[in-house]
Amino acid sequence: MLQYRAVGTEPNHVGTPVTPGRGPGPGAPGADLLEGARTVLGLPDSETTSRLRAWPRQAALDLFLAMARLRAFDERAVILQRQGRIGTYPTFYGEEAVQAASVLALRAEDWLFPTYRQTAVVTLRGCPPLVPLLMWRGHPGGWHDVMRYRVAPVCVPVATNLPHAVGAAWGARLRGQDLVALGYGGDGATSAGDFHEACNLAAVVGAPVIFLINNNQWAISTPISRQTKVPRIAEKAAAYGIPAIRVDAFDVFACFEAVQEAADRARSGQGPTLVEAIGYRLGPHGTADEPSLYRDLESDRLWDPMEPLRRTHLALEAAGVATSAELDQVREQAAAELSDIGQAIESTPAVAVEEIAATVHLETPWGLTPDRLFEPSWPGGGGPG
Amino acid sequence: MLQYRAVGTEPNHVGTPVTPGRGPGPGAPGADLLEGARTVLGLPDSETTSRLRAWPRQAALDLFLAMARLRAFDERAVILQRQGRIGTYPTFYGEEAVQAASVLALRAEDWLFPTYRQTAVVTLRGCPPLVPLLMWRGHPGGWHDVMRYRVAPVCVPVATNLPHAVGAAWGARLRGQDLVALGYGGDGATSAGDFHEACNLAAVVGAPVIFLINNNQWAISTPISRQTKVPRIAEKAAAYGIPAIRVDAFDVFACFEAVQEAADRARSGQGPTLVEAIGYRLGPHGTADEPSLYRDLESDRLWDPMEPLRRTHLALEAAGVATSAELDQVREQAAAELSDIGQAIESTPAVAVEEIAATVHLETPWGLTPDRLFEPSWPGGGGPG
Amino acid sequence: MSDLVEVNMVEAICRGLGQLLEGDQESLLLGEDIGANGGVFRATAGLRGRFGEERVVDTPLGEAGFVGAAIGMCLVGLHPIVEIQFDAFVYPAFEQLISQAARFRWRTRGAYGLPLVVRIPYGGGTRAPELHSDSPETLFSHMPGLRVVVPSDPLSAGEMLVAAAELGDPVIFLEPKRMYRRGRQAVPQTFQPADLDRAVIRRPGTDLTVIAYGAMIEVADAAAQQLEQDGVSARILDLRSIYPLDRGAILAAAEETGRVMVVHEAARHCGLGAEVAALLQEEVADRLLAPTLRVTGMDMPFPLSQNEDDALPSVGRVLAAAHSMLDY
Amino acid sequence: MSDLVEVNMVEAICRGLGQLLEGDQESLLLGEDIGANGGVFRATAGLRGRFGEERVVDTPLGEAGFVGAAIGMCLVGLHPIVEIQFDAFVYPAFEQLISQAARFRWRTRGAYGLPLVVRIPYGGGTRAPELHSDSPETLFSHMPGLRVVVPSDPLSAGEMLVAAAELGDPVIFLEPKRMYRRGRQAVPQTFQPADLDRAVIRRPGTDLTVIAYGAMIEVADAAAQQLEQDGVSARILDLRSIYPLDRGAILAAAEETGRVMVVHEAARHCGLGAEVAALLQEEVADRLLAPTLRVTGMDMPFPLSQNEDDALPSVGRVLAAAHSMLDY
Ligand SMILES: Cc1ncc(C[n+]2csc(CCOP(=O)(O)OP(=O)(O)O)c2C)c(N)n1
Ligand SMILES: Cc1ncc(C[n+]2csc(CCOP(=O)(O)OP(=O)(O)O)c2C)c(N)n1
Ligand SMILES: [Mg+2]
Ligand SMILES: [Mg+2]
Repeated sequence: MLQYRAVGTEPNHVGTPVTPGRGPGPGAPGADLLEGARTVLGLPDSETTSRLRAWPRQAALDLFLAMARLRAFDERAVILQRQGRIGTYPTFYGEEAVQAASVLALRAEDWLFPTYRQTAVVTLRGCPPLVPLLMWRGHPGGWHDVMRYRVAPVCVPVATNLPHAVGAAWGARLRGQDLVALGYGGDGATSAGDFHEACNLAAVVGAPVIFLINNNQWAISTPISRQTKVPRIAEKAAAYGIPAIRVDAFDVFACFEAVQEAADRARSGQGPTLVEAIGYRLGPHGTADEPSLYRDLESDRLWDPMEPLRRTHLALEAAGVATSAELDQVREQAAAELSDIGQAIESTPAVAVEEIAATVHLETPWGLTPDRLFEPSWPGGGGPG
Repeated sequence: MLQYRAVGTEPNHVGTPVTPGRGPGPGAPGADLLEGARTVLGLPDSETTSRLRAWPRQAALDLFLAMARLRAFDERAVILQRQGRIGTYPTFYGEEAVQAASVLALRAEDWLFPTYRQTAVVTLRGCPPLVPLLMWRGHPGGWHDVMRYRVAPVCVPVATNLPHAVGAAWGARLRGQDLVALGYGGDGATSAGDFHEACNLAAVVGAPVIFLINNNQWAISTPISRQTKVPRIAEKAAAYGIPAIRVDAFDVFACFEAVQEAADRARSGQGPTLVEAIGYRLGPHGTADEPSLYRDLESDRLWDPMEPLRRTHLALEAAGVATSAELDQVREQAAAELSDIGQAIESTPAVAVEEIAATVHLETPWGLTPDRLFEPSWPGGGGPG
Repeated sequence: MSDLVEVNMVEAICRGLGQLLEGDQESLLLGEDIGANGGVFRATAGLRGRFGEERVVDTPLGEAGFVGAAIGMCLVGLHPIVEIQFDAFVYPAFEQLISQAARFRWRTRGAYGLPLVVRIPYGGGTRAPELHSDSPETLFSHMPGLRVVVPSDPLSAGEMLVAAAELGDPVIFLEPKRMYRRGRQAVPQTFQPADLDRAVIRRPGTDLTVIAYGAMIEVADAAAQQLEQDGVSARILDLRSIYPLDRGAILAAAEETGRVMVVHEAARHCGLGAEVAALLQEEVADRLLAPTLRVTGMDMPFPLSQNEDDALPSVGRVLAAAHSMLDY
Repeated sequence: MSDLVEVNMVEAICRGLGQLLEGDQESLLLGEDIGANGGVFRATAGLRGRFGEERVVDTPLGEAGFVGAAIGMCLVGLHPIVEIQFDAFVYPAFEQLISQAARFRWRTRGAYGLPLVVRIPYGGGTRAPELHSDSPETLFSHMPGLRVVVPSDPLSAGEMLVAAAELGDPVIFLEPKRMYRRGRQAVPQTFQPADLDRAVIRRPGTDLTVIAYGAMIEVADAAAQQLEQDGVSARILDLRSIYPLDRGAILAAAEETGRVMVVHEAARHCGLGAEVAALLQEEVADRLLAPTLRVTGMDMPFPLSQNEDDALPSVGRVLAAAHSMLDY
């Protein structure tokens, strides 16, 4: 049976090696959705090269570094999961481009509203990777400092974070703060009522919010064809009077430009934008998922040329922005940042439940104080054992 | 201060009399939404006349009778409310055309899913008007026989009925039953998550359902401009891949054709349709509402020419389909059907709460049996007083 | 006494909201039809005119959307006060409240709370249509992380509202709509924040205690008056906070009166009456002279208006329970 | 014994679903990822292959939408069985369940019920991420109109599932996911419907009764074994039905053992333990040898996995409560 790539090998090779390139292999499922999507890396070689040469070199390298950090995090997380050091983990392998771009295209004061699939974006705001890894370990140290990084707590229920993003953006405008908010969602999330209410409200009040919909064409085992009749998610924006941008999700430069354009609109008072990043889920839904049950791994592999790290690497190299060795070094640097992470996880002391109970309310109610947390003081000779 | 029309006078006169006509008066708020909407009564006189002459006379008169019945019900209900015989009541004055058309364009076996604003449509399926009036009296006799009339219980929460309509339609198709389902909603309802989930699901599974959205441009005090950036609700259908029809809500003939077309599509396996009936809420939200707080009654009155009973009356008369006297007689007949209704309401015996408690579950649990309904049998000398 | 003003409950709430908008530039109101219309109960009447449409905001429909947005607003320093139009219409926002608002402080390890108030006119007795008379307090108090409070008269409504807005954690503020216009009370021009942790003894008494809240205080009071004529001294403890409970006041009632009953409109099964009965068992079983009884709503949908009086706890049922306890 | 087969709970559920699909042509399954994927817990594994995609239906996301659609399906004669992927994801469908499904028979004056089953894998103990470990039973049992049941082992899961599907009213079928693969049990090839009204004595006992359900039966059993070594005979009453309660079995336990405790994962405040304690007060207070105690989840969000064992009722806490009652 086909397997997804081993951790640390890329792209998603199984047998036949594939070459990173301008687009997915011929016949790749859902590749037609990429038509009309903005791209830099998908242009003819010479155009890509001239576009990349026009980028400030440091900005391009920063994007690559951000992607490399995300990849290093993701690979490490998968290993940690297999080692039993963290619990079930939703890999974002293949989403590094859009995620890195979304953070770097915004300012430090802008708000991000991640889902379970963007747990590492907070690291691009300076949060130690240990924190999100502790989240997947089920350790309360996994909750990052929301106000410091302006990244909301990871939102597990699908689409429930999107109204929050609207409220933050709208509220900031009401308070005269110059900031935008970005809410992440998947193709599946667009089917949920909260997506709808968020988009409608944002449009009506003109909230400076960006809905970044990562259309990876799958919601666990549910293909986009079974999720919506309108697989070009951007088309849904018109129902709210929201402009939309379609962009190649595996193209960090195009994604950067798309988010930046949306942010510019928001900042200049033009309200919300929906950015549809068109990609394909290159890996399983998460470590507990078994995609061979529901999709054809052979044809999935036709998307391997789009794997964003290698694709970006080759394009930057071809454009002469950086040498292959320089880029490899960035990758190594990113991986090195995590070298002691397994140890750091293990050595993070457990938190007593009494301490957690004291974090629920500003003033801890009597039922949650240490003396009563397990049970009220019982009559008779008993009491907590 | 301006008042809404006195019950029994129409159209919605206050001072200046207005003439029923092809369209709302110049400058009527939101009249631009009618542009492009299908209409029969809004055509140039000669065309309307020829269209109406082409209608089977009985069908046209049936539609008029249905409208007359709805109007008679609505007027009586408002009086009954003022008399204190029923409670707060959401008048549907002005919606008779689209409501009558929606019922008559479908077959008896098709399912209807009404909201609080369509409580009388069940009477067009043969249910005695006493039943919905008892509902507004807060009497359990107000629950009609759902299976007999194929009309779902009135749904109070906005948009919550729409997924039901989808399920009924979809389920019928799965069972090989040749029927369609129609769910009613307002412009406000389209902002709710349930509208979105219903439309998306219907499209994906190809359910033979009709979403009949009565865009009366107000949700209580909230104007459509504050409800959505896309006041042409039909445009929202594209987000789901659902075709839409825009129709003049005050035009019973155009509404009939629109619903029939949607039903034909559904029956022939082409899935859902959204029918947007564009109108204007001619009256208050309900008897407890005070529109002068939030809208300009003077300019509202520019919509009076569209009042559907009189408009239809004049058109049928002009086309020679019926004489004015014949049409008046239909109105009188409809009103006469309700002549004893106040008495009937008063003389409907109360239902004991013990009896109601026995209707919650198939097998009544012990806590709901008469001996325990008020309290469990208490110790000591007490017990239910 | 020129600094007092006679108001009913809905006016008190309106004044409290005005006071908050006046005193706290970061506060704002969100909800359906609260602007020009002043709310379907007129709880925000006149506020749009005074504070403008950016502070008294009519939202589109979609309770999940605007409750969710209010959560987001808190993150950028606003203090939103949301109106849910009627009790049963809070359910679409249930996930936003339970899985999101309730968990924000916990998700920040205690560091940040959401200064969010969700006002919900609730309960029966107003002859309203279906799903306009629900009592959802148990839902919000069972699922952890929210404060749930209920005032019972104009003064407590104003004082508790002001306190809720200052609390710094999300508060479900349940307004017994049956009491909105049930009489006036002299209240100060400016409300002082109530101590939300404290239940209040509405009537002193030594023979038994009726624990109630919201509109049931009135019922309890009528019963207590009758009991007094029979020589029975009934204490009325107005809980005010449904979560957390004022444990001290409840235990004191049991210890001092020996008999406790709980009255609420919400369904009986797993309602607040059950919680009080269980708490008394655990803590002061040996001080009870009679079992704790419950006079509650029925375990069925709240009846349409013709039968609502049957389902609402009545003076008669409170008296019956009192006698059952006294005769035990 | 060839007609018996050894299965774990999730297999029993899968077999039960297969049996229903086989025997009732109007039944069908709806949910996220239940088709080719067989459900995230594999509770529908293989059923798509056997029954096709019109009977094992992958829905788009949107719990309100597909639970609402299931309600509509009932009207045209289908018998939908809905899977909610994880406990906390039922909240978006809360209104559809509480305000719609729960009221359908009542809205038809008793004439028509919805033959709807909503399966919800629930509860903690599986080291899952946030919001994958909630215990929502109280919500559905407090709000009237629904049946709420919880099996505790493979056999009861199969038998109760089959019974729920035949009931003719909506049933919230809570599956203690921690028990899904916790061991095998011999079950018949074809499940006979259980009597959903009846609690079951899992262990006879005379000195005290532990009332529990779902995954807590295992905890209660471990505690009872230890108590037995101390010469204490503990009865375990597996409630199975959260609403309605088996009043007879609960009162009998109180009368026959004199001491009752309740164990559940859900939060304490207004949980089922409160209901049982209150019921015993009302009905058999004079037969109790000790106060009714509760060993429950905490009034806080269910902790992330590192701390979940702290929050789940433990054998130690059950023992402590038992000794407290015995020493009373
Ligand atoms: C309300 C809700 N229902 C169900 C789930 C379970 N679930 C987790 S991820 C997922 C699929 C989401 O798909 P998509 O939005 O496309 O995002 P992706 O996982 O592909 O990034 C589902 C159904 C959930 N998290 N929330
Ligand atoms: C979920 C929900 N929230 C709020 C309400 C209160 N409410 C009743 S009618 C209404 C406005 C609905 O407007 P629209 O959908 O346009 O229908 P219309 O009344 O104009 O026919 C509102 C907000 C409700 N019924 N349901
Ligand atoms: Mg996806
Ligand atoms: Mg409307």
